[in-house]
Amino acid sequence: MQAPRTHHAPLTAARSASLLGDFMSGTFSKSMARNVFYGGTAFFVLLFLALTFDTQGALPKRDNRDKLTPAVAAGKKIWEVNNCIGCHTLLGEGAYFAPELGNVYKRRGPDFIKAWIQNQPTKVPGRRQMPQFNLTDKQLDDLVQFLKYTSEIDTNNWPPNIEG
Amino acid sequence: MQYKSQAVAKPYFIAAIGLFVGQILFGLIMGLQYVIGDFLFPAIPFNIARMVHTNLLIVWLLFGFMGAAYYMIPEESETELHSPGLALALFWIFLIAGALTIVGYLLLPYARLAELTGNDILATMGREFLEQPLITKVGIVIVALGFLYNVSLTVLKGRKTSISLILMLGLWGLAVFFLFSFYNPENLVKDKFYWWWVVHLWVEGVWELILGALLAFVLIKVTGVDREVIEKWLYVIITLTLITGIVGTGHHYFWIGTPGYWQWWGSIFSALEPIPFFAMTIFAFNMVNRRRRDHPNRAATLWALGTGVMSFLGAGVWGFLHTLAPVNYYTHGTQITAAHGHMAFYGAYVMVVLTIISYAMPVLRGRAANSNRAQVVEMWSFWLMTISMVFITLFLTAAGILQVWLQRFSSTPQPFMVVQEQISMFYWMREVTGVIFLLGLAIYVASFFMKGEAAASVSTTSGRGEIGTQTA
Amino acid sequence: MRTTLSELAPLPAPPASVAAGPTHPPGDLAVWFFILAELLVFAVFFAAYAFARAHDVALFNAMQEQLDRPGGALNTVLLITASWCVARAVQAVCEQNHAALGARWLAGGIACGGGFLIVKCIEYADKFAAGINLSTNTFWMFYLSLTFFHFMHVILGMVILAVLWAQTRRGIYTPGHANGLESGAAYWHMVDLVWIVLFPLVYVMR
Amino acid sequence: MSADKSFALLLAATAATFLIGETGAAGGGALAGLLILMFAKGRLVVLDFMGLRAVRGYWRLLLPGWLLLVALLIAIAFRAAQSN
Repeated sequence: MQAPRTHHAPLTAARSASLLGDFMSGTFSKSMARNVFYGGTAFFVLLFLALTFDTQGALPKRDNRDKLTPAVAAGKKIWEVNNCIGCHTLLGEGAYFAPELGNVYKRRGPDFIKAWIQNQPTKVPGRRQMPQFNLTDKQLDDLVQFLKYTSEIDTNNWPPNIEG
Repeated sequence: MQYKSQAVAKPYFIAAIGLFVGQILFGLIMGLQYVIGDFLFPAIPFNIARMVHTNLLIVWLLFGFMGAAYYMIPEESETELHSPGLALALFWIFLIAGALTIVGYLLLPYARLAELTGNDILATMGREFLEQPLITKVGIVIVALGFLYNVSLTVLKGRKTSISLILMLGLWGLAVFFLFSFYNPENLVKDKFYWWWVVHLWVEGVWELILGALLAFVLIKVTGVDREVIEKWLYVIITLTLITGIVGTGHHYFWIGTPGYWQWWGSIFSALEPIPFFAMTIFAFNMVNRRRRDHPNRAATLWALGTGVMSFLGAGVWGFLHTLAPVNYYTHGTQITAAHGHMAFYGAYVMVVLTIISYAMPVLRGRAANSNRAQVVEMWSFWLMTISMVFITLFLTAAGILQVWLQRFSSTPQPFMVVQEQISMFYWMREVTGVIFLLGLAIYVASFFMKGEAAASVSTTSGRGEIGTQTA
Repeated sequence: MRTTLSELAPLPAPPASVAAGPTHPPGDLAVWFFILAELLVFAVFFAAYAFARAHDVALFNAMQEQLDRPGGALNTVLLITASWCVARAVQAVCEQNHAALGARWLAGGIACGGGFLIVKCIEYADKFAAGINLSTNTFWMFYLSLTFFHFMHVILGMVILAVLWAQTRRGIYTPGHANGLESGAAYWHMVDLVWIVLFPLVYVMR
Repeated sequence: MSADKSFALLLAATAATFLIGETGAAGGGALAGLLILMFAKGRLVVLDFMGLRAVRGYWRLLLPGWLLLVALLIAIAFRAAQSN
C-alpha cells in the first residue's frame, strides 16, 4: 500500500504524521523481519567468534602466562574462596567498596600486603572493615604471587595512575 | 486464565517478589556500610551482603522469567503445559536450593562453604555474580534443563508464535551461556574474558530477547493491537539488539589484558546499543497510542511503558555515558559503573518482570484486573520505586564523577579510601533514597492485599475478538 | 504472512497524490532497517578510521604504501560489476518477466562476488605472510577490521544471492511479486556501496 | 538513467580514483576529487542499482545523505590531520 504525499500541505501534526506514513509505507513482512533476525544474528555471532579466535592467538603476548606458576594458581584460588571480589575490584571488575587490587603489588609491595591482611580487621569505629581470613604464611605468599602476576598483565596502561 | 496449567506461574511470581524484598533489604545494609563502615561487622561483612544482594536479584529475576514462561507459553501455544507437576516440583527444588545457598552465605565463612560444596573438585566460586557453590550451579543447570524440557515440549505440541519462539531462544541462550560459569581457567585474562560470556551475553544478549518477548506479550494483551504488527517490530528490535550487543561485548575487553583493538570494536558497537532500547521505547508508546481497547489493568500498561523508558535511560543512556574507551579509561570500576548497573537492571529486567506480574497476577487470581484502589496503590509504588531509582542513579553518578576526578583524573591522585570519605555525602543521599525505594516496594506488596470491586473493562472498539486470542 | 502497511502512522493516509511514483524503496522494509543499521555501523567505523589517522598521519601514510592498490581497484570493478548484474537480474524478472535470464544475471553477480573474495584472499595471504595482524599497529588494525568486516558482508551477500538464484530459477518471482528478490538485491548493493567508500578511504586518500 | 549507463560511469570513476592513487597525489585538491568521485559513485549505486531514483520522499534522500555525512566526516578528519 502506498501512502501518497500531499504537496503544499502546511506543516501540521497531520502532515508530519503522513510523512511518517510515507516512511513506513511499502511492504514490511514478518517473515522477512524474521529472516533478517536469524541471518543478522548468525552473522554477528560468527564475527564475534572470529574476533575471539584472534584474541586467543594474541593473548600469550599480553596475559603474562609465562609467570603463571603453581603458586599463582593457588593464589588465585585463595582470592576466589575468600570472595575478595565482593569488596575489591581486580582490573576494575568487582565491587567498588574497597581499593583496586590489580596494581596493589606495585602500589604497596609484598610485605605491606601480607602485613595488612594479617592485621585485619582494624576495628577503627565507623571505618570500613575487612574480615580476618586466617591465612597461613604459604597462602599469603601464594596470594601475593597472584597479585604480582596480575599486576604484570598488559592492560593497555590501565589504571590511569598508581592509586587504581 | 485460559489454561489451568498457567496457574503454576503463581508460586513463581510470589517467590520472585519475596526474594526481591530480601534483595532490597541487603541493598540497604550495604548502602549503610558504605557510610558506617563497621555496621553489622563482623556478622555480615560487606562482601557477603553484596553477594546476597546480587545473587537474590539474579535468582528472583530467574523466578520471574520462569513464571512468565509458564504463564505465557500455554496461552501462546494454545495448549496445556506439558507437565504442571514437573513445574511445581522444580519450583520447590529451586526455592529450597536457593534458600540453602543464601543461608550458607550468611552462616558459614565463604571459604568453608567452598570447601564443603566441592569447590576443590571444580573451582567455580568467588567470581562476581557467579559466587554460587558448585552444587548450586549444577542445581541451576538441572532446574533449567527440566524447565526448558517442559516449556519446549509445550511449544512443540502447540501453536508456534514468534513471541514464544523468541522467548524460547532467550531462555535456551540463558541456559547455554550459563555453562561458561563452569569454565574458570587459572589464566586470569581468559577467566575474565569468558566470564563476560555469561554476564554480558546474558544481560545485553539473550535476556533482552526474553525482555522483548515479555513486553510484546503484555502489549498485545493490553492494547489489542494486531499480533502481526507487534511481532514484526519485535523482530526488528531484537535484531538491532543483537547486532550491537554481541560485538558490544568488546566494551568489557578494554583493560583486562585483551588486545587493544577491542577498544575500537567495543566502542563502535556498544555506542550503538542505545538504539534498540530507544526503538523499544518508541515501540511501546506507539502500540499503546494505537490501542484498540482500554484494558482495565492500567497498572500493567504503566509498567510496560515504564520498562521502555527506564531501560532506555538505564541501559541505553547511562551505558553510553561510559562505554567509549577514552571515557571508560577513567570511569572503569567506579561508582559510575554502579550507577549504570542499578538503573539498567531496574529499568530493563526488574520492571519487565513486574510488568508481567502486574498483568498476570490478577488473571491468576481470577479477574481481568485488580480493583481501582489496588491499582492506584500499585501505581504509587511504581512512581515511588522508579523515581527513587532515578535518584539513586543520579547520586551514584555524582559520587562517581567526583571519584573519577579526585582519584583518576587529578594530577595529584588521592588514595581510594581518602576519596571515599570525601564523597560520603552522596552515599548518605543514596541510602535515604534507598529507604524510599523500600517504602515503594512495601506499598507494592501491599497492593496485592487491597480489596475492592474489580475494575470494569472499557472497550474502545467493538467487534474485536477476545483480546489475546486474535491472530492477524 | 505478509501485510502491507502504513500502520505506524497514527492517522489515515492523506488524500490524492500530486506526483506519481512510490514513496518506498523496492524490497522489504525489514531489510531496509537492517541496511540502515549496517550503514550506521560502517559510518562510525569510517569516521573512527579517519580520526584515528589524524592522530598518526605519518604511520597511516607509510603503511598505506604497502597496500595492493591495483588489487583494491580490481575488487571495486568486480563489486560494481556484480551489483550491475544483480540490478539487471531484477530488471529481467520485474520488467521483462524473464526468470531464466534473471537467474543468469544473478549467476554473473555471484561469480563476480567470488572473484572479489579470491582477490581479497590473495591480499590477506600476502599481509599475513608479512606477519601483519590486528595487533600490529593502529593502521593495520583498521585495515584488517574494516576489510574483514566487509569481507564477511560479501560472503553473507553471496549466500543471499545463491538463495535468490535458486528461487529465481524455480520461477518464484514474477513482476509485482518479487519482494524477496528486491530485498536481497538491495542488501547486495549495500555491500557494494560500502566498498565504494572503503576503497578510496583506506587505499587511496592520503 | 539506466543501470547500464550508470555501470559505465562507475567503471570510469573507479579508473579515475585509481589513477589519482597512482599519481600519489595528496592534500586538499586530491581529497576533494576523491570525495566527489566517491559521492558520485555511491549516488549512482543508490539511485540506479538500488532503484531509489523513482522513489519520492525520505528514502530517496536517506542514502545519499549517508554518503554526504560520511564524506563530510572524512573531510573534517583529513583537514584536522593536515593542520596537525
